[in-house]
Order: sequence, then C-alpha cells, then structure tokens
Amino acid sequence: MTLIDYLTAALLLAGAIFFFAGTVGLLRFPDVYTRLHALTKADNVGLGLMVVALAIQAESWTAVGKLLLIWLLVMLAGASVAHLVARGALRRGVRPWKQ
Amino acid sequence: MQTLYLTLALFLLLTLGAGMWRVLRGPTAADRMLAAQLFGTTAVAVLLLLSQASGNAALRDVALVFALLAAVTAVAFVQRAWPEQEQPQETERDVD
Amino acid sequence: METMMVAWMLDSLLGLGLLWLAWRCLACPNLFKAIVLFVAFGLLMALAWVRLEAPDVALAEAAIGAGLTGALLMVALAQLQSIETNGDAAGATEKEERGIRPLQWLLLIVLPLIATGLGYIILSFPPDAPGLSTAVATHLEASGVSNPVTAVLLNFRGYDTLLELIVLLLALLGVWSLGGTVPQQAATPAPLVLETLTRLLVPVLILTAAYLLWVGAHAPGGAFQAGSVLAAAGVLLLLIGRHPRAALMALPLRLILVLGPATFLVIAVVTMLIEDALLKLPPEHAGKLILLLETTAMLSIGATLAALFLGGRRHTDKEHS
Amino acid sequence: MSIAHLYALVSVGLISLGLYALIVHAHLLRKILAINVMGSGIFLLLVALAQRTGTALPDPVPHAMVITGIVVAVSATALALTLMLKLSAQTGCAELPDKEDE
Repeated sequence: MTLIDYLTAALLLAGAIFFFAGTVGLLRFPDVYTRLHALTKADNVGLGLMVVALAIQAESWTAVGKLLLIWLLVMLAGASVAHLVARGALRRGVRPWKQ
Repeated sequence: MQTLYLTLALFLLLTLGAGMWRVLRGPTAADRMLAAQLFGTTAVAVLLLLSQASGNAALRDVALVFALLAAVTAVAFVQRAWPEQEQPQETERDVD
Repeated sequence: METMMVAWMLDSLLGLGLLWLAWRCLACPNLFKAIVLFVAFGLLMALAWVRLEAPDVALAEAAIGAGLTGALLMVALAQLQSIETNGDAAGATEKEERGIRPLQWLLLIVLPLIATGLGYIILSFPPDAPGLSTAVATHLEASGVSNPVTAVLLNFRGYDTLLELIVLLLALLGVWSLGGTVPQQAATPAPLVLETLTRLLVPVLILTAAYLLWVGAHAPGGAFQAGSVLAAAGVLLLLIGRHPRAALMALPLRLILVLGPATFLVIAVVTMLIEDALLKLPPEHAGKLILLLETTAMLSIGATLAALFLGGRRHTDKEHS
Repeated sequence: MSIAHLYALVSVGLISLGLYALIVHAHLLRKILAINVMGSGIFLLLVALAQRTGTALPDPVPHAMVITGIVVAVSATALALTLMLKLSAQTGCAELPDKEDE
C-alpha cells in the first residue's frame, strides 16, 4: 500500500462513518425536520469524502470530473428534496419537535 | 485495497438495511420518502465503490444515472402523492 | 481469499435483502409503504445486476427503476386516493384480510414444492454453458459496434427491438384508448426550488441521454437507457406542471412516437430487398445504420414513456375539454 | 454453488413470492406490484444463468432480452395502472369482485 492508498482508505472510512451517522440519525431523531438534518449529512459529507477518496485513485481527469459531477448532482437533489419535504411538512402542520 | 472497497460496500448495504426500519415505521409518508432518498445516495456510494473494486469504469455511469434520477420519485411524491392533511398513518401492526 | 469471502457476504446480503424487500412490499398493509419498498427493491436490483456483470442492464434498471416506476406508482396511488375521497367506496385502502382461506392453504403447500423443484433444476444445471456468447464474439467484428449487448439488440436480433418498439406503441395506444381516467387535480404551482431544480436537471438529463447513446457503441449504454433518461426529463417537466402545448401534442408527438419503429421498418424492408434477410445490416454500413436506428429509437422510447406517464388523452380531447 | 447459482435461487424465491401475492391479494395495485416482482425474478434468473459461460464475459443475448424486458415491463405497468384507475373510477373500488365473499 502506498501513501495514496492509506489516504484513500482514511477518507473512505471517514465517509462510511458519516453514512453510518446519517442512518443512526434517521432512525433515532424524533421528527421529520431533525431526520432531514441527519440525512443531508450522508448526502453531502459522506458521499463527498468517498468521492474525494476515489478521485485520488482515478485513472484520468475525466473520471475525476464524472465523480465530482455525481457528487454535485446528489447534493443538488438532496438539498432540493430536503427543502421541499420540510416546506411541505410545515404547510401540512407537522409540528417541529420541542424538548 | 479491493477487500477494503468490498467491505465498505458491505457496510453501506448493512446501514441501508437498518434504514429500512424507518420505511416500515414511518410514521408519516414523508419519513418513508426520506429513507428512500437516503437509499438512493447510499446506492450511489456502493456503485462507486464497486466500480473501483472491479475496475469497471462503466459502473460510474450507472451511479451518474442514479444521481440524476434520485429526485424524480421524491418530486412525484411532493407534487402529487402527499396527502393534504398529514395524519400519522396507520398504527403499525407489522413491526418486525 | 478474503476478497472472495467479502464478495460472498455481499452477494448473500444482497440476495436476502431482495427477498426480504419483495416480501415486505407484497405483504405490508399500507400501499404507500409498499410503493416505497418497491422503489428500494429496484435500487437493490440494480446493484444485483452490477454484481452479475451486467452493467447494461444495471443502467436500464437505474433509469427506469429510479425515475419512471416510482413516479408512475406514486401518481397512480394519488389518483386512486382522490377517487376514494370523491366517491364513497374504498378505492385506495385495502380491505382487512380475512384469516387464511382454503386457496391460500393450497398455495402454501403447492408453491414451496414448485420452488423446491425449480431450485433443484437450477442447481443441477452444468456450471459452464457458453450459450450464444461465442457466436456473438465471433461475429462482433462485423456488427459495426464493439459492445456485444448493443450488437445483439440492434444487429443480430434487431427484430426483437423492432417488435419491442411496437409493443411500447401498443401500450400507449391502450392507455390512450381508455381515455382520461380521472380528472387531473390542478397541479399545485411548483415551488421556486423545484423550478430551479428542474431547470438545472433537464439539460443535464438530455446531455446524459446523448452521452449514453454515444457510448453504447463500445461500452454499456444505448437506446433503451438513453430513452429512459429522456423520458425521466419529460416526467420531471410534467410533474412541475409544464404540460406541452396542445399543438405539440397532436401531430408532432405522433411523428416522434412512430419515428423509431418506422425507421426500423424501412431499414428492415430495404435490407430484405438487398440482402435477402430481415434486418441483416451490411457490415460496411452497420455502424452508421446502428447509430441512426438508436437515435430514432431513443427519441421514440423517450416520447412513449413520457406519454405513458401523462396517461389518457385529457389534454388533446376536444370533446371533453 | 457459484454466484450465478446464488442469484438464480434468489430469483426462484422472488418468482414464488410474486406468484403467491398475485393470487392471494385482492387489491389491483398490489397485484401489479406482484407481477413486477415476478418479472424481476425472471430477469434475475436469465441474467444469473447467463453468467455461466466459463469465460470472463457473460452471455450478452439474455442481457439484451432483459433490457427490452425492463422497458416493456414498465410500459405494461403503465397500461395496467390506467386500467386499474378506470375500473375504480367506474366501480369505486380497485379490487376484483371476490366470489367467495358473497
């Protein structure tokens, strides 16, 4: 394993931890809004770290570009859907959770 | 390295299975939809890992298509299938 | 060795996950939940195709499963529920299951027997069976493309694809002939975020479709995947309430719908006259002909699938409007 | 056992589950889902068995058939959903009449 490989492994593990945290949040948080918050961590940071990890292993710049495009698209979709769901839930009178 | 990629893919698949609990429990339709959204992102990550593990660059295109279409089902839900009053849906009889 | 073991665990988990999702999807009492589970099932199917070294199939499943199926089912369920609230009968809620009936007992006995038989037959298959892969590999040179799946779809078994395009058209004719089913609830004006999302996504979707069509010649991709991605762009536009103008829905739409099958038919007839065989593409022109066939097929598939999503002809029907 | 056999056995399970649900459930939307699960099972069987070529490359012919199959399945689903909506708009009920109940 070269240094690059170690870096990749570290970034991948960090990404996996964010995915894990996102899932735990999805399961444990009390209402839709807080779950949205947990979810977007997996989208943005988890996938982002994994994309960076795989990008330093990629064979060409086009591959790097494609990886970044995938990440951007997932973030775009994730952010928009999170906004839409939160907005819809508020409009339908779903109360945000209070202690 | 290959083992690491596959192990992480396996791990992500396991978190996906855990997230399934939210789909089963709800309680609202929005919660179920959110879980499905997380599955989409996880599937993208798994595909990228598998692509790296097998050295098959074409799998990135599959991930790209997933990323592009991740929003379509959710948009269909928000625009059409979300009932106007969000009643907590049926009490869950089939918790397992 | 470790890699092998992890791969086995991955495959087993994927297989079990598929079975579990299918079971929950078919058994849970809530229909909305069943649909979400079915969408998740499609996601896992795409991963299974990847594990089975079928990236072309994975692409098709990703494009259809992630985009169209979910949207189709969601909208259908919403329409069922609106029928339920307008009428008095229970359209969208299932009746309570009443115990286990005799038929079910019979099934519970017979089905495991059938499944065991099938499983036994599958396990007794020889581990190696080249099938048609050698035949495809030897003729790949003359097919005009280097992706074997595209060669099979557009050249070796082009008649399959021709008939498939006609089946798609027939499904659309079926939907149209049923007319508008329920009055479409006036689409709520799309929020600004959704508008922006669509404006960003639709051009990327069209570009991706073109890209998939182009790489289909030598890598996974092709007309079906590209057509499905195009259809997803159409579905997105329809979902935010951008219906095409009535003028476009009449003749232009119909022309695009028949463009693919018509091109196929013309080439089929011409090759029949020149080469004496249906859809036997001359090797020196095969590459270009396949590109032509794929482009027209992509446009027709995309338009047909989007029109299927739109459903009955409420928007062109003069007598109902 | 190989990967091909593993997935082929999973496909048998999917086909059985789909068939059972198709016969047992009265609601038409559920029947449509059941048919789709069954169809996926059959696609999985085809692709799994296509892997047994003994070479690195699987047999492309079943792959091509499954790709057309997936697109046909979604259009058939759209037609079936339209039929279901039409039926429930006319009878107010998205289930087939159950003789045993009367």
